[in-house]
Amino acid sequence: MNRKIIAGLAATLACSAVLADEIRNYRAEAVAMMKRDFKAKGIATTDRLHEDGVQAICNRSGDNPPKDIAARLEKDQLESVKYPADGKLMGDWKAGEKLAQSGRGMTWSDKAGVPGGGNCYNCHQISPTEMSFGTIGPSLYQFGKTRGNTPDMQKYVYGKIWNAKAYNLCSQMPRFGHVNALNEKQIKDLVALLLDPQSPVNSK
Amino acid sequence: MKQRLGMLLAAAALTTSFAVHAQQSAKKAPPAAKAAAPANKSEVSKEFEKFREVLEEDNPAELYEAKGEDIWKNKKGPNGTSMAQCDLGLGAGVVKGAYVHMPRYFADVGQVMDAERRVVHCMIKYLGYSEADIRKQPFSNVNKTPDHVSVITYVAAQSRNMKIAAPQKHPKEIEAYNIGKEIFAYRAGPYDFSCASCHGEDGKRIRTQDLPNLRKPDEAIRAYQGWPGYRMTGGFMLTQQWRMNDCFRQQRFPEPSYLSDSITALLAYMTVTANGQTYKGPGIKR
Amino acid sequence: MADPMKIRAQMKGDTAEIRVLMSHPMETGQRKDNAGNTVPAHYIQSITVDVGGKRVIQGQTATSVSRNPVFGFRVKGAKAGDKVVIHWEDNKGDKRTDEATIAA
Amino acid sequence: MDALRRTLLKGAGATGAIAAAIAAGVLKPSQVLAAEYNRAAFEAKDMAGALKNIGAASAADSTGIAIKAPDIAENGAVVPVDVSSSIPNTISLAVLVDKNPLPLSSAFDFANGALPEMALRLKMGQTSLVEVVAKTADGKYYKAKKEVKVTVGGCGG
Repeated sequence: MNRKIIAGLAATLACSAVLADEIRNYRAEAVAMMKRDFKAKGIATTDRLHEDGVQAICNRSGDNPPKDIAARLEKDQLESVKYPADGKLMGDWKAGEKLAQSGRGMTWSDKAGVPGGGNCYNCHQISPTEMSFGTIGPSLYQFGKTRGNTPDMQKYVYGKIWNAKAYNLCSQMPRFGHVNALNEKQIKDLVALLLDPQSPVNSK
Repeated sequence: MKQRLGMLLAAAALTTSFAVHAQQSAKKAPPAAKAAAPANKSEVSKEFEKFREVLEEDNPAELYEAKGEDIWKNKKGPNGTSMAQCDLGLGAGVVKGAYVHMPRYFADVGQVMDAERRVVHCMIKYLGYSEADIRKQPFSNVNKTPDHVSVITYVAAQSRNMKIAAPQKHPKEIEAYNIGKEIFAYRAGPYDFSCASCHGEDGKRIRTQDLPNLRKPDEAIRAYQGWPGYRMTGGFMLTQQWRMNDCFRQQRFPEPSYLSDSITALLAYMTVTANGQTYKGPGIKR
Repeated sequence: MADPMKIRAQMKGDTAEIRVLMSHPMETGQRKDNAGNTVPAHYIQSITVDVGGKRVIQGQTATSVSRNPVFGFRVKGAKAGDKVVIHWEDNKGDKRTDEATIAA
Repeated sequence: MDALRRTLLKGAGATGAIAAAIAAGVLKPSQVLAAEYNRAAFEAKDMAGALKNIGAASAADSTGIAIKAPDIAENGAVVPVDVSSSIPNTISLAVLVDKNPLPLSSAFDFANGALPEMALRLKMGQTSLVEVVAKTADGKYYKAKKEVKVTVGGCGG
C-alpha cells in the first residue's frame, strides 16, 4: 500500500514543485540516493527505507500536517491499537523499570526474536532514582500521581505506548506496539511503571 | 483501512502546500494532563561541562594525530611512497587548513568528497593501501585503530583553530548540501526516526548526552568538531563517517555504505551549516 | 612496539608543569573479546619521571587507570631547558622511554 | 633518591635483597621498579587489603588532602581526578577506587622538588568513592575520599 501512496504523492508534489519555481525535488533525489547507498544488515533490511503513510505525511509537511488530515489519520492509528483481551492494562512496574532502562531493539546489531527494550530513559525522566535521562520527550516523573490511574488513563497510556501517533500524528515517539517492538506484557509493565501508586515514579 | 489511508493522503497532497521544515506541530495535551514538575535538566550537563576542559586539554587523540603525521610524512604506507601528490583541495601535499574546506568538489574524480573519503582516496592511490582492507574494517575498535583513522585525525588537527569554510560554488557542492538536508529530515524505519528526531531542536539530550541542533551554525559546530574524536567508551578514535553510521544504526535504518554519497551529502549539510565557526577539534567524546 | 608518548612540559613561575599521554591498552584481564575469550591483563606497572637528571617521581599503577593513560605532575625548582625523561614498563615487560625539554 | 626509599611503594622486606642484587650486577637498576612491584597491594580485591598492603590500614582522616573529581562522571571509563596534599612533608600519594575489582589504581612517590600532587584518569565500573592516601616523611598516613557517581550513557555524542 505504501508504495502506491508514495508514488501518487511524489508525482503530485513533483509536478507542483516544478511548476512553482523550477526547484529540484531534492527529497526524491535523497531517497533514491539512500536506496542506492544503504545495505541490509542483520535484521535491518532495506525495506525500512520506504515511508509508510504516516511517515510520508509527516515528511512532506515538516511534521506539521494539516489539522483535519492529522485528526483523521490519528483516528485510523487509534483504531489499530490492540488492547489486551483480558482487559487488564497494568502489569508489574518493576519489570517496567527494567524495560524502560533498556535501549535495545530493532537495530542491525540486535538479534531477531530477542525482545527489545522500551528505550524510555533515552528521552524521558521517569523514576527519581535514575539521573541519566533524556529530554527529547516530556518528564514522566509523578505521571500517575498527578493524573490518577483511572481505567481511562490506563487506556490512554497503553494506547500511547502502543501507538503514539494515535494521539499526535508526527510525534517523535515510536509506535512500539504497532511495529512489534514491544509486546502486550511489556507494554502492561510500562503502564504500571507510570501509573501504579507503588511505582517510584509516583513516590513523593 | 488501507484504502481510507490512501484517500486521505491523496486528499492531503492536493489540498496543502507542504512547507518543508515547518514548525513542529503543537503537541496535543494528554487527557486531564497536568505537567509534572519539570526536572532540573541542566544539572548533570553542567557538572560534565566543568570537566570538559580538563578532558580536552589532554586528549589522547593527540597520540593518533602523531601516528597519522608519521604515516603521512614518512612513507610508512604499504608502498613506501609519499603523499606529496595528494590534493586535499588546497593544492598537492597541502594539509594545513584543508580539513575545514571539505566536503568539496574534486575535479579529478568528478564528485564531492568529504575529508575522510578524500584521505582514504589518497591513501589508496598514493600509499598503496587496499580499498578492500579499509572497507573490511573502516572504523576503530578496541583491538585496532586502522591507519586511515590516524591519518584523518592528523589532517583534522592541521585545521585546528581555523574557520570552517566548506565551499558552495560548484553545482555538485550545492546539490550535496541540499540532498544532505533532505536525508537529515527523512523519517522512516520501525521507529519513525530521522536525524532530526534527535538533532532538530535546541537543548535536548539522550540520557545525559547533549544533542546539538544541527540546523543551527553554533550547534552544528559542536557536532562537527566532536569527530574525529577520542571515544572514552572503549578508548579509541572514531571519525565522522563512524558517527553517521552509528546514528543510522540507532535510527533503526539499514547500514549506509562506508564513504557513500549519502554520508558525504549529510556531512556537506552539517559542515556548510557550521561555516564561519572556528574548528577546535579533534574531539574527546563520551 | 609501543607507540611514543606525548609529553608537554612548561614553566609556570618557578614550577614546571608536566603532562604526559601514554599509548597503552590498560587491559583489566576481565574483558571478553567478541569470541567470548578473556583478554589477558596488560597494563603499565611502573612509571618514572626524571627532570634535569634527577629522579623526581616514581610510581606504580594498575588496571584502574584508564586506557591510554594521562598524567600530570608539577616540579618545583626545575628550569626551562631542563630535560624531562619519562619511562614506563608494563606487566608483559614492554617498555618505553620518551623525553621532552621544558619550555619557558 | 633517599626520599624515595621510604615510600608507599616498598613492599616489606625486599629492598635489601634488591640492593644487594644490583651491587652484584644481577639486576640492572632499571629493573628495580618492576621487581619491586607491590603485587600484594595492587592485586588486593578489597579496600582493606589494598590499604593494609601499602601500610595505610590505620590512616587518619585529613582535610589536608584535596580531591578534585566530578560529582557525576561523564563516562566511568575516563574519570579525570586531581589529587594533592597540603600536609607538610608528604612524600607519597596513592589513589584507590573502592568499588573496583582491584581498588588500588596507583601510588606515586615525589622527591627533588616534585610537588605532592598529580592528575590522572581513572576507570570506575560503578558509582564509587575515590580514596586518596598520603604518606609523610615521618611514616604517618592520612586519607580523604570523595564520591563520584557513574551513570548510564546515551549514544555517545
